[in-house]
Amino acid sequence: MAKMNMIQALNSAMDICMNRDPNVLVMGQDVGYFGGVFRCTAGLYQKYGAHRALDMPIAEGGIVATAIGMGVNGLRPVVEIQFADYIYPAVDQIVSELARLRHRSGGEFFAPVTIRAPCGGGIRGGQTHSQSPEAIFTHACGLKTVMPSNPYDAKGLLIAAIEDDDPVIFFEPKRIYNGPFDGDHLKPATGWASHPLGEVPEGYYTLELGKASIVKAGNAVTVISYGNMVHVAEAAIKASGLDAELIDLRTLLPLDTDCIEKSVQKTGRCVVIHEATRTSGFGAEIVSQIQEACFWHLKAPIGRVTGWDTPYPHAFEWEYFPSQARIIEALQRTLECE
Amino acid sequence: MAKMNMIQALNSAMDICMNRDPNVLVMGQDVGYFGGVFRCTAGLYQKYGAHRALDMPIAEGGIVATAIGMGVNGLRPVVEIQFADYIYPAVDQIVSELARLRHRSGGEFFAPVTIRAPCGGGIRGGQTHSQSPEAIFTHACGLKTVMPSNPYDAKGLLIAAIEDDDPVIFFEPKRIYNGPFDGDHLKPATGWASHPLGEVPEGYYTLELGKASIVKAGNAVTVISYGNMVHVAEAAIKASGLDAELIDLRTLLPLDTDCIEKSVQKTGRCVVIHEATRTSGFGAEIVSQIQEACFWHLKAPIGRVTGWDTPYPHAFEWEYFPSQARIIEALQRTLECE
Amino acid sequence: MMSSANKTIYQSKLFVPTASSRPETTPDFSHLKIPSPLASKRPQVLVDAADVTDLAYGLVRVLDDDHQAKGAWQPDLSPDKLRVGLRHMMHVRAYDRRMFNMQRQGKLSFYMKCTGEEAIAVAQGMALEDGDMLFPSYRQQGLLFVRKRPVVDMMCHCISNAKDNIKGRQMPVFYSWKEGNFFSLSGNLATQYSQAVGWAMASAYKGEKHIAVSWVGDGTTAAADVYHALVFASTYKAPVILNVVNNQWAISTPQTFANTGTTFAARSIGFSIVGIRVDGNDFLAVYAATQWAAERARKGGGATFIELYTYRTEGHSTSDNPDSYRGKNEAAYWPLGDPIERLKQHLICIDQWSEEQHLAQEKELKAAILADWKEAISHGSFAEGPHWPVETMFDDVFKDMPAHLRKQRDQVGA
Amino acid sequence: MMSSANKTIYQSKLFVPTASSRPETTPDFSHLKIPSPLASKRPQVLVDAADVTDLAYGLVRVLDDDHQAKGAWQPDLSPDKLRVGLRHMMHVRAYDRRMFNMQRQGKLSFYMKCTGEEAIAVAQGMALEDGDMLFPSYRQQGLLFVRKRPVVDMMCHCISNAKDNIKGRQMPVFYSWKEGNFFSLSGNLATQYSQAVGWAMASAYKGEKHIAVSWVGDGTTAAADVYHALVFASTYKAPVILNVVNNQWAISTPQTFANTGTTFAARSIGFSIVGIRVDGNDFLAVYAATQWAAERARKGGGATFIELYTYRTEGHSTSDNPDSYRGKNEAAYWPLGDPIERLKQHLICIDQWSEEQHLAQEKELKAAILADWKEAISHGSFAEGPHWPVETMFDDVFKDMPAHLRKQRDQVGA
Ligand SMILES: Cc1ncc(C[n+]2csc(CCOP(=O)(O)OP(=O)(O)O)c2C)c(N)n1
Ligand SMILES: Cc1ncc(C[n+]2csc(CCOP(=O)(O)OP(=O)(O)O)c2C)c(N)n1
Ligand SMILES: [Mg+2]
Ligand SMILES: [Mg+2]
Repeated sequence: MAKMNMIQALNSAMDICMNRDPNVLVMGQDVGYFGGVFRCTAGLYQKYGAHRALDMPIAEGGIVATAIGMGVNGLRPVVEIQFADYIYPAVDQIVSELARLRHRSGGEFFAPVTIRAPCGGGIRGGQTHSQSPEAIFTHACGLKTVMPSNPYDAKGLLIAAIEDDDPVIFFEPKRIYNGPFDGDHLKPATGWASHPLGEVPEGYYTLELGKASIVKAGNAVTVISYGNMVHVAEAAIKASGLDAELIDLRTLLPLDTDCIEKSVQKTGRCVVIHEATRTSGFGAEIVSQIQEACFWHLKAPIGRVTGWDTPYPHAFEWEYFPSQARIIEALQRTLECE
Repeated sequence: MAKMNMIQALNSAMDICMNRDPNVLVMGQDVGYFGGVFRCTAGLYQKYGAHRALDMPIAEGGIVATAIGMGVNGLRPVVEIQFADYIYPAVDQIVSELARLRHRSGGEFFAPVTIRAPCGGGIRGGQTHSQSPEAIFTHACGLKTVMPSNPYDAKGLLIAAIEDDDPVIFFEPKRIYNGPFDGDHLKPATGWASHPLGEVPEGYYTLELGKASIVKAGNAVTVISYGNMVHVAEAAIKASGLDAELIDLRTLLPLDTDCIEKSVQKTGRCVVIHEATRTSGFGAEIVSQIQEACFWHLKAPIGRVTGWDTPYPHAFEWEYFPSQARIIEALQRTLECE
Repeated sequence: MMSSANKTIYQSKLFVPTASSRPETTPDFSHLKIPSPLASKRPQVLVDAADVTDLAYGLVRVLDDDHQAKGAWQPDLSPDKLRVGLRHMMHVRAYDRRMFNMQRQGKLSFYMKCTGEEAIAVAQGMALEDGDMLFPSYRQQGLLFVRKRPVVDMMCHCISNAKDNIKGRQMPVFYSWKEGNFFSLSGNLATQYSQAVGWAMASAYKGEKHIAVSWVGDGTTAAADVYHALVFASTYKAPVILNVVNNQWAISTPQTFANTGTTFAARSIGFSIVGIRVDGNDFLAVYAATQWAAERARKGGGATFIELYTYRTEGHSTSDNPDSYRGKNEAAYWPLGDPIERLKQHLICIDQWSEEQHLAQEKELKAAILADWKEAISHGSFAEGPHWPVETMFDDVFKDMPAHLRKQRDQVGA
Repeated sequence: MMSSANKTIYQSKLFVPTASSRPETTPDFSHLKIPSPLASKRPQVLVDAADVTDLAYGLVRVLDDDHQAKGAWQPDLSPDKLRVGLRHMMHVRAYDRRMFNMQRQGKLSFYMKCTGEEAIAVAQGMALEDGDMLFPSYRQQGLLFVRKRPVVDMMCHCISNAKDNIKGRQMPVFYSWKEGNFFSLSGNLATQYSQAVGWAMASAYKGEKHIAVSWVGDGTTAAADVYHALVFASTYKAPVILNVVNNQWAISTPQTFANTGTTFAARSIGFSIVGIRVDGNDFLAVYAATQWAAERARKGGGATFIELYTYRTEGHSTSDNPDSYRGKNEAAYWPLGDPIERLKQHLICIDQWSEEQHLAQEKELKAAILADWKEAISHGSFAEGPHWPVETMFDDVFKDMPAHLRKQRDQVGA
């Protein structure tokens, strides 16, 4: 085992896949010589050459399109979109093509492309370096959507994603690349070294896509989240002293409904948390499924704590970012219902 | 008053706006000389000239981008995307630019663009001529999203959309362009002439965006839908003889929560219906809001009847399309809960 | 210029392109310069793009007005091969005719012909190797004939029956045929163009010799994916042939809304990609240019951009009536003729074909197509089936069906 | 070539572009052809694009190696105007220096300089009319100086304080200034380029004389919006100037990943748009080419595509360290010098400026910027405020705030 931050864990995942399979290559803007603006592909160019750690022109639609063509020709491209906010120019290729190719061709063709994209705010990136557009991809059938919350999961899930024959959209909350972040930006930053999930095997392992993890067991209320917000939720639960069960979805689609339902049937209460804008965010889907499957167990309306329905502001980042305080408030509201 | 089908009503709306305001122009593929593949802009080129009914190159992203530039320069462009399925190449311009321009510029700039797009299936169009991508646009804050279900609403809402200083995404269910459709494809088609909402004033009028309409009052269960599915729901309610209240949302964003909540608080039961794929569809948002606002009134889980999470198939269109039977089944399931 | 109640009246200075003809005008193509087959030089395949920009403004032709093969681009094609080409083109036309008629009779939901453009897919298909990967648009059905896709299978796809290899998933003509290296068609225009470049990059990456070939229409050249294809193909010198089938129309929109005032072939100049403009109705010229481009790609010269200058003789699709937006019979004014007629006349001219043989072959193909149709519908019709079992709609969304889809499938009552 | 456990080892034939230099190599620009100012002809503005394709491969220059103005492109600029230009450039550089330093001290969240590229925005801004609409990227801060945006206001934006005209919504340098016809910057590269074309189309539609002007970087030319801009600008002959600032780098990626093996200016040839390649560090050449293009647009000649050949002397932004991906001091090898130095020497050379004046002006501007900064922070700092009231975050999402946003706003506790 080694201490790794998320960047190192993701890097290790790609390194291992490239080493095992010459069909794996990484591609995207600045991912080659430079190793990526967040350094996730650092060293891969030097180790595997310019042909396998491919710098690419600034055209996300072209990057994803060529990755699809490569996938059809037997490769396993791992695409980096420099910021999730810049995935939109590729939406047509992702939604109309990548997601549907296997189905529309009756199973004849498929493209096992993994698309990595740093997402989320809290880095003073303003409206175009802070977004969490995961909901869109869960609406387009044919894509798996993943968002890890820690180095251990990130590596195991990324290897699984790369090896998966279905396309995977892999969002990486950039605020926690270097350390867990509990939402309190005034506290000194801590690295992953002191976090148990910063212990990462150096070798190959995978985590099954579609399986949530229970971060903390509890009986009073179920808290469902993913990515960065898992840490904020964990801190909020701790601070509040409430007996909450915290679920880290890890994969949004396919969704681990068993895990969710079992928990909510036990607690009868639930709060769903994400950083993305509220309206039609993925939280809405989670809430809908829970109220359908667990209706008779529910003792209170399911709460949502989310980003506001505004662009991510530069000056009011911490008023936008779902805070521990907002989570605690939602938990208490849920628990007050009788 | 005149008898109009939806195409005529939409055409009349554009004609009236062009006549009143030289800043209004229509633009898109085949919308000029030919009048649009669905004929919605028929005659406008002949009446207003090639400069105001602008044929455009096949680049949806370019069309929306130029419309934004025109909007910034004082015009009110009405864009036609030939099929909603082809809106994806414009998603970056819509989501990153059109939706956010006013906010990101501190209110300095805005572009009052209306984007019309025929949506929905039931015309044997297969996976790329049948989609209903409305949910995506409701997730991107800064856009209004509209989907009318009849000629009267279509005209009043389209004039309101064109005159609105915010960008509006205006989806037109193409299956009901020529007549209401209750989901039974074996029945002979009926036109709008015999439908009360096929009576349309020839002159100017608007319907406020953000207001739902109650198609049919009832007490036992609330049925919420929009677009084509309103007619299927209406027929299903009639066929089942249930005392359902049917709400036609008309505008998805801003959502008429007052209307919805009042109804669900009365009935205690609700079924939400849309044709789009289920997961992360707009139904999820509606369900989430209702369970939050009306939790203590709910006597049964809120049901969703939607398209399946598959691409729209060519051969199994009627197994995909949410049928009266599926709606009735959902209504009964909801009503059985005690 | 436009009337308005009480607002400013604008004096628009905006330039708006015009059409070659509209119903109220008489078609006139007399301004087109049709050079002689002797006018184009045929450079070495590994030439620098900058040195052959004239190819983008000329028109590569082989068949002259007397049906003789002339000039530098004459391909090395035996009479046998030419007859095979003629037969494929006639086969395609016979197929299109029947399918169109069957659509009119309600047996298909939709259909698209390639009438007048048959030389393109057929000659290009013949000039390629079987291992080359095809990323077509919807008017290259000829490729399937060249690659020997059974006609019955094509028909079964078009009627979404139980023998449709893509399981009833797509509208007619959106073929897919993996075995034949024919990529699944998309309804979204142009998306396959940049994918083809990725396929070609992978081929180069793997050190293989196969190339990718893709097609878009004149109207579709405006799409972003076409730009991506050009930028990426050039940046990585991908072994790919990028074709533009300029059939003058994009539904009702004339090519003037896409050609930006010059030839389509010229668009490649700014990307250091060789652009060649070819008489798309001249089977020999199309074959020769494709062969040249394929050799260039295989030798590491990178991409070639070919504009195939042709004419869409009929409507856009079964949903279209061209008389409502273009001059009556505009096709008759088209100066480059009909590709089948031209190859037929050439073969007759070199004593390798006759009117009688032609008529007999026409009859034979028509009968064959009829027999194929009968066999196809014996496997099921669109309206009546048998189709694939309904629950297969949930297959192939993912490789393995996740729980939520199994649940939905069960609700369909499978 | 790549090692692998027990799988095929590929012999890749894929071409991958290389960089002008990397930390392990010595920069070398000696292969660049720098023509003399006498080499380029200056055509009439309403020339046919096809007749002047040489402009796309040449390099328009006015200042020669001896700092004299030479050749056909000499603009009609008085010494006074030149001094204004010099002053703006020096002002921009002083501003950039301070803002960069303030970022290093934690007063800004981020900053981007345009060092080495000052001539572009300043000369272009001066060659335009006030009513012309600017759709810039993030390295054209010089435009704001030319249009007399108060420096304090720019700073207030960069620190998101209570006087930020865009209300703390955007990262530093994403300016917006409606009054100055300076369009709101987007973080998404290139999106403004095709919007500018739409603005210009509207101007033509309304019969007005104002033109639109937009800028992208070399790397950004690969984006779809650039293609859309070219296709639409050409199709409707929009009165627009489309600029490519080729500063050789896109973050760590050399321009070879975007130039497709030729000049950027050449990209416009296939669209019948005049492409001009200009020495971007030559104030007079930039001014002259822009003036030419603006006149062309105003006279109905349509778009001009200008490649401004320059060099990004410093890092991409405050988040970047160029030494990790390009040869040490590559800027020092750049053969086209520094724009400020070159204009200064020209003015000295024509006896209109002196070293003393230059030093004095440098000092004066530095002091002015310092004073501006002090005033700016007196209106609030990024870290401490005052900012706009928090609840204004919900304003301007829509013109009128809908109920769901009012509800959310109330939860923020406003
Ligand atoms: C992205 C996208 N936009 C619009 C359409 C609708 N559409 C289908 S075919 C067509 C015209 C294409 O014309 P062209 O490229 O010239 O090809 P042709 O039909 O002439 O072969 C259009 C606009 C589409 N299929 N995809
Ligand atoms: C659509 C999009 N993709 C990626 C980025 C991230 N990004 C910001 S600047 C930049 C490099 C741009 O280089 P260039 O166009 O040469 O401009 P320069 O910085 O040299 O002025 C990149 C990739 C972005 N902002 N938008
Ligand atoms: Mg065409
Ligand atoms: Mg650059």
